[in-house]
Amino acid sequence: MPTPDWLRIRRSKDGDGRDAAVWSKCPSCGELLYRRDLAANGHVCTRCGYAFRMGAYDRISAIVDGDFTEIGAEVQAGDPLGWVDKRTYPVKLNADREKSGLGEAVVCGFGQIGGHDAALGVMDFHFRGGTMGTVVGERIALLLEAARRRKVPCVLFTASGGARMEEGMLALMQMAKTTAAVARFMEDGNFFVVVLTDPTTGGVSASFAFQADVIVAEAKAMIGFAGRRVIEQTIRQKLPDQFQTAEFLLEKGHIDMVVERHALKATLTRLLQYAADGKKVHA
Amino acid sequence: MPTPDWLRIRRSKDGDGRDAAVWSKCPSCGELLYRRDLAANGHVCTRCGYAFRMGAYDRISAIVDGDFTEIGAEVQAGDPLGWVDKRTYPVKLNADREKSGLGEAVVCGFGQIGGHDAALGVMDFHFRGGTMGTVVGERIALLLEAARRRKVPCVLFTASGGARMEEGMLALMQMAKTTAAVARFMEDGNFFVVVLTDPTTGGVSASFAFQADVIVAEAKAMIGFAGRRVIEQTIRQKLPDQFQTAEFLLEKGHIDMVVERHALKATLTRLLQYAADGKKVHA
Amino acid sequence: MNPIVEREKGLLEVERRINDLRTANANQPVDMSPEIAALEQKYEELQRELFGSLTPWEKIHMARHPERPTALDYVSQLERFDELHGDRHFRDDAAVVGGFAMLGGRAVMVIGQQRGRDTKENLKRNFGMVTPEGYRKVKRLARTASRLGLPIVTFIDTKGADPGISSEEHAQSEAIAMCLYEFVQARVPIVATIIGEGGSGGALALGIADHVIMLEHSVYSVASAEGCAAILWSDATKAEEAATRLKLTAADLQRFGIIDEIVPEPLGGAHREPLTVVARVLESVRRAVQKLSAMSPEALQEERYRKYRRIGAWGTERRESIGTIP
Amino acid sequence: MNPIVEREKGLLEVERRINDLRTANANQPVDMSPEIAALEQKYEELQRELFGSLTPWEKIHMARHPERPTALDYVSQLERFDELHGDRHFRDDAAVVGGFAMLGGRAVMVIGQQRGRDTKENLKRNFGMVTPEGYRKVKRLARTASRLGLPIVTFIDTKGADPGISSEEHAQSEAIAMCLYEFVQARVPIVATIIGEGGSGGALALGIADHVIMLEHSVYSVASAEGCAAILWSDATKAEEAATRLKLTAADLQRFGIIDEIVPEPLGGAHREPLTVVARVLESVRRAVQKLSAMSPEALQEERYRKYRRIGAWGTERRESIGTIP
Ligand SMILES: [Zn+2]
Ligand SMILES: [Zn+2]
Repeated sequence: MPTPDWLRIRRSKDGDGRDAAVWSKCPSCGELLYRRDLAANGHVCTRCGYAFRMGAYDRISAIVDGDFTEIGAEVQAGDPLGWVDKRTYPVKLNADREKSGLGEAVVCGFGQIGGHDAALGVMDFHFRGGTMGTVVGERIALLLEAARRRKVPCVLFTASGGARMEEGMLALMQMAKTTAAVARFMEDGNFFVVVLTDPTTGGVSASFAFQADVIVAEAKAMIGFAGRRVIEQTIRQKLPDQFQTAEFLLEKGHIDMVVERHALKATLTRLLQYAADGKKVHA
Repeated sequence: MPTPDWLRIRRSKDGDGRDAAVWSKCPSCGELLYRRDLAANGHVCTRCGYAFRMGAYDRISAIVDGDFTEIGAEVQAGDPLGWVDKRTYPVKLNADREKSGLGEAVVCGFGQIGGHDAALGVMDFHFRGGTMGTVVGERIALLLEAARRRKVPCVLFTASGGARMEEGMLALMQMAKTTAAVARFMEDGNFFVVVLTDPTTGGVSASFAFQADVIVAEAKAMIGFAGRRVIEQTIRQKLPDQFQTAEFLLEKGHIDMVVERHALKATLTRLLQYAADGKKVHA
Repeated sequence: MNPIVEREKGLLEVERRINDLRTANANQPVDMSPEIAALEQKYEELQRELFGSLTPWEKIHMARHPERPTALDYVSQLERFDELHGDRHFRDDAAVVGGFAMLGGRAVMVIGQQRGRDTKENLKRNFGMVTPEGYRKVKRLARTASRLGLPIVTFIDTKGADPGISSEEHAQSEAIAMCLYEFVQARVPIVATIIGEGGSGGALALGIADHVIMLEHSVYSVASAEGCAAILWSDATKAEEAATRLKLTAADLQRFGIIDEIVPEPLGGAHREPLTVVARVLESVRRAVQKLSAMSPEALQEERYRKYRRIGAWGTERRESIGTIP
Repeated sequence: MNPIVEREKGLLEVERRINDLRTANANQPVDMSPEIAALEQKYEELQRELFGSLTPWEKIHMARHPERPTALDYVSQLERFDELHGDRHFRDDAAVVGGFAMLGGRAVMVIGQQRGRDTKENLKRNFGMVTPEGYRKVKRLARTASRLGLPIVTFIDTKGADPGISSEEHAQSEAIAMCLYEFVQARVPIVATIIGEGGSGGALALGIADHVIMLEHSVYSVASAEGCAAILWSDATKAEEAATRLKLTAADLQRFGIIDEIVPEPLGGAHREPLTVVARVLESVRRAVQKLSAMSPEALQEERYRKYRRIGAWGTERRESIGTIP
């Protein structure tokens, strides 16, 4: 399948950043993997099956059928707190923009998934650890509002270290904003699916990530409210490896299903099909 | 306070039944108590504080301000299964009518509680162990429907061994019927309070008893889904005394509050006051 | 010991003999066809004799037959199934299986009680006895279906709700009560099928429906026969008598207006021709869903209200005995 | 060690000396009034010097002061309170206190986070750190209030949601997320007051409101200063720096439009005159409830949506830095 235009444009932005190194080392088995092979395999290690944290545009490309119309890209972070530590917040943002080729930690837009029109938002851990600040909140709210107007389902991929410190309480308030948008969207009878990917914690897990009709988790993803280190410090002991994994959450009844990366698109397609049928009954 | 007319009439019916014995023995401490003293003390042992299982009309008299207009008394049990064991079902019913002075295991009607108009239903363990058959289900549904039309709150006192075997599946279906009536009543924004009294189990606990806005339990009442004996047989060991008591359920978060018998009317009055205020805001 | 399983042993013996004869017949010149035909006739007679008319007590054991098709046997014949797990709070109860499915080309939410088909699975699935977490999963899936406009299809097969300590501690009463509440309020068609044993409130939690189907030899009862005998007579050995009195067969319940449709089983029970039975049930469910889908959410709610409001209502129907005592 | 508590020790020493002098003055002929007056003046000066202007880091410790009024200190001054318990499933979390109450002659639903006032109570109340069961109680009470038309009044005072193993196992994320959902949807006025420490999502779960009040020296933050320093710089000793950067004071948050009203505290903090402070807060809450009660449920929902939709919205307000770096 030829790379679609929208993606080619995006990919070229990545050029001087991540794509400079053509080899990636698998964090799980240590294998050196040729980038192109890795991408062709859905960013899953060809040796051990480890699923690499995936870039937002790579994910979108793997999920949508063809075109993807991004919305909210014009929404860019300000510096409401005038944050400075070793670097100023704007300098940090610029560095992450360079490195990731992303404008912010979430990419939102519309496309088709298995033939179904859908709103799609994908968070990216490579930008400020996927933290939610005003831009992430605003883009997700814009997406849900647009999806509500268009009466199409919404799929959100989460990956987040929580709320973004450098925007202080304005970041925390994005939990309220996204929740408000989710509630309006769902109360109208629209279908909302979340795919939790590695890692999803804090302000994102405790807001829209756990409000969906169906909560899917990518296999082996770490998902929780409190970070592993925080809990270990509190209880003063090591946690079992299995704790806070997708598989653990499935057993504990928190999520609907655990899906391997290569099966995600087919799963989402089926879920959207069910919901589309439901709409017909109600209409 | 002079005995109101409605109650005098009912009480006289009790005459040849329970009132024949003027002394009652406390099941907890063994004290012989003069019936009149016991009644004057809210049917609570004057020696050890044990709360006797209370007759429906006694309870109503303790809760309503003055008049009580019974509804649904004309609804009387048939014998849909043609039940016979040692006795036929109609014979059993007649015996319980004699003994308890009640037409069935619940008494429903309207009165005032602390100045608030309310629908009130009171189950009575003395009639077929408070089991729910078609009459109990029908009377409670009639009460909730009437309360919904009148837009008044509803208070139900439960005391039940579960569904009534002698009416088979027709009895079980009363769980569905009462739930349907509760849902209609509540979805209109009306206030529903349940007071769980000793004992409340099975088909009653698993339907309207646990659907209320506020669930009060009388102190020390036994409340559960499965009977104590069934559980003990299943797990082959004795259960702790505290298990399935009102106090246990409070700790486990199942109920809103545990209230001593003498404080029930004041508590209900306050609850009705809050709800009456809420109605004003909405109106 | 299950009397139906015992009874099958004799029948299986005849079956084996017929098969032996057939094999022999194919390998030797002497024609044994008349003997085979005679044996086959005997087999038919025996089968009719053993299973032609089952008492309520026998039906209970038919409903509990270890080889009787379970909820997953029905679900596996749906065109598509995506299982959804968990109560979102605490646990995923394997005694409840539920998720999106396709039936007759349309999406539905299917929810079933699942007992095990062997000892190991029975442990995993708690013999189909659902805990509060399971009922909360049921409630959650029903609410999702109601939001999305997907008809709800349930398969009921349980001795009753789990009666353990932790189920009491996790508010079994509330879990069932709120399941019932969700079902009476659902804005979508609900079709329930009793495929095995429908035991008391634990079964009814999946049983409030616009169309209720029972397999011919399934039972649906206010309490287990054993439990009823224990409660009324403190004597569980009188279970067979209780089974008769309780009017728990499909025919009885149809007369009471509690169920709407009976799906026939082959002689000897559903497990003798499982695929046929599953297909029959699914076809009945499909028809019911299709018919009900023409109704608006408000009409469905109203009709459902009236239906349950009517059961055991006084003055609206004859009050005399409907059942007959053998 | 709490620097505010330390600082108070010197002040209490002067207070004791003044009292000693007063006692002595009453019992002897020599008039010590001038000395007393001088000491009193010194006391005033000292107090102003110590507490006249507090840094964010100092405010954090004022908010955590062991004698600072807790949620129950406010609730106890309501005209009436009937506590409601439990999540209806699993547990009653004592870190949340909630129930019906009367405020200014009208019924409300009050919900507060309750830390302990001594070690024993802190154990019972888990230092005010709420578990999933607690948040589910909050959600349940909010829903009941919304059904019944009762305004919701919350008091926020928590370091953050409980970070323990069992809270993770019981789906802390989902519990907070569904609390937020309930609050944005509530059809009644919501008035929230941050009375002590408002720590991250665990505080916000009670914080979505039509009118948000903060006590002057309370703090409300995306993360604890210690947590922020650990996250950003892997160095918890930089907490004081984080406290400054995070803009967590009432004045900062009012400028951001995140809170609507600041209730002043006496010099030295709310615990110096607890009854006055409690009365002031309750009066502010009462006024807000009264004003909001004029709005229809739909208008409340709409206004609440717009309010939260606006925070950090791009293009609808100036984007330059609002805070200033000292
Ligand atoms: Zn690898
Ligand atoms: Zn006594």
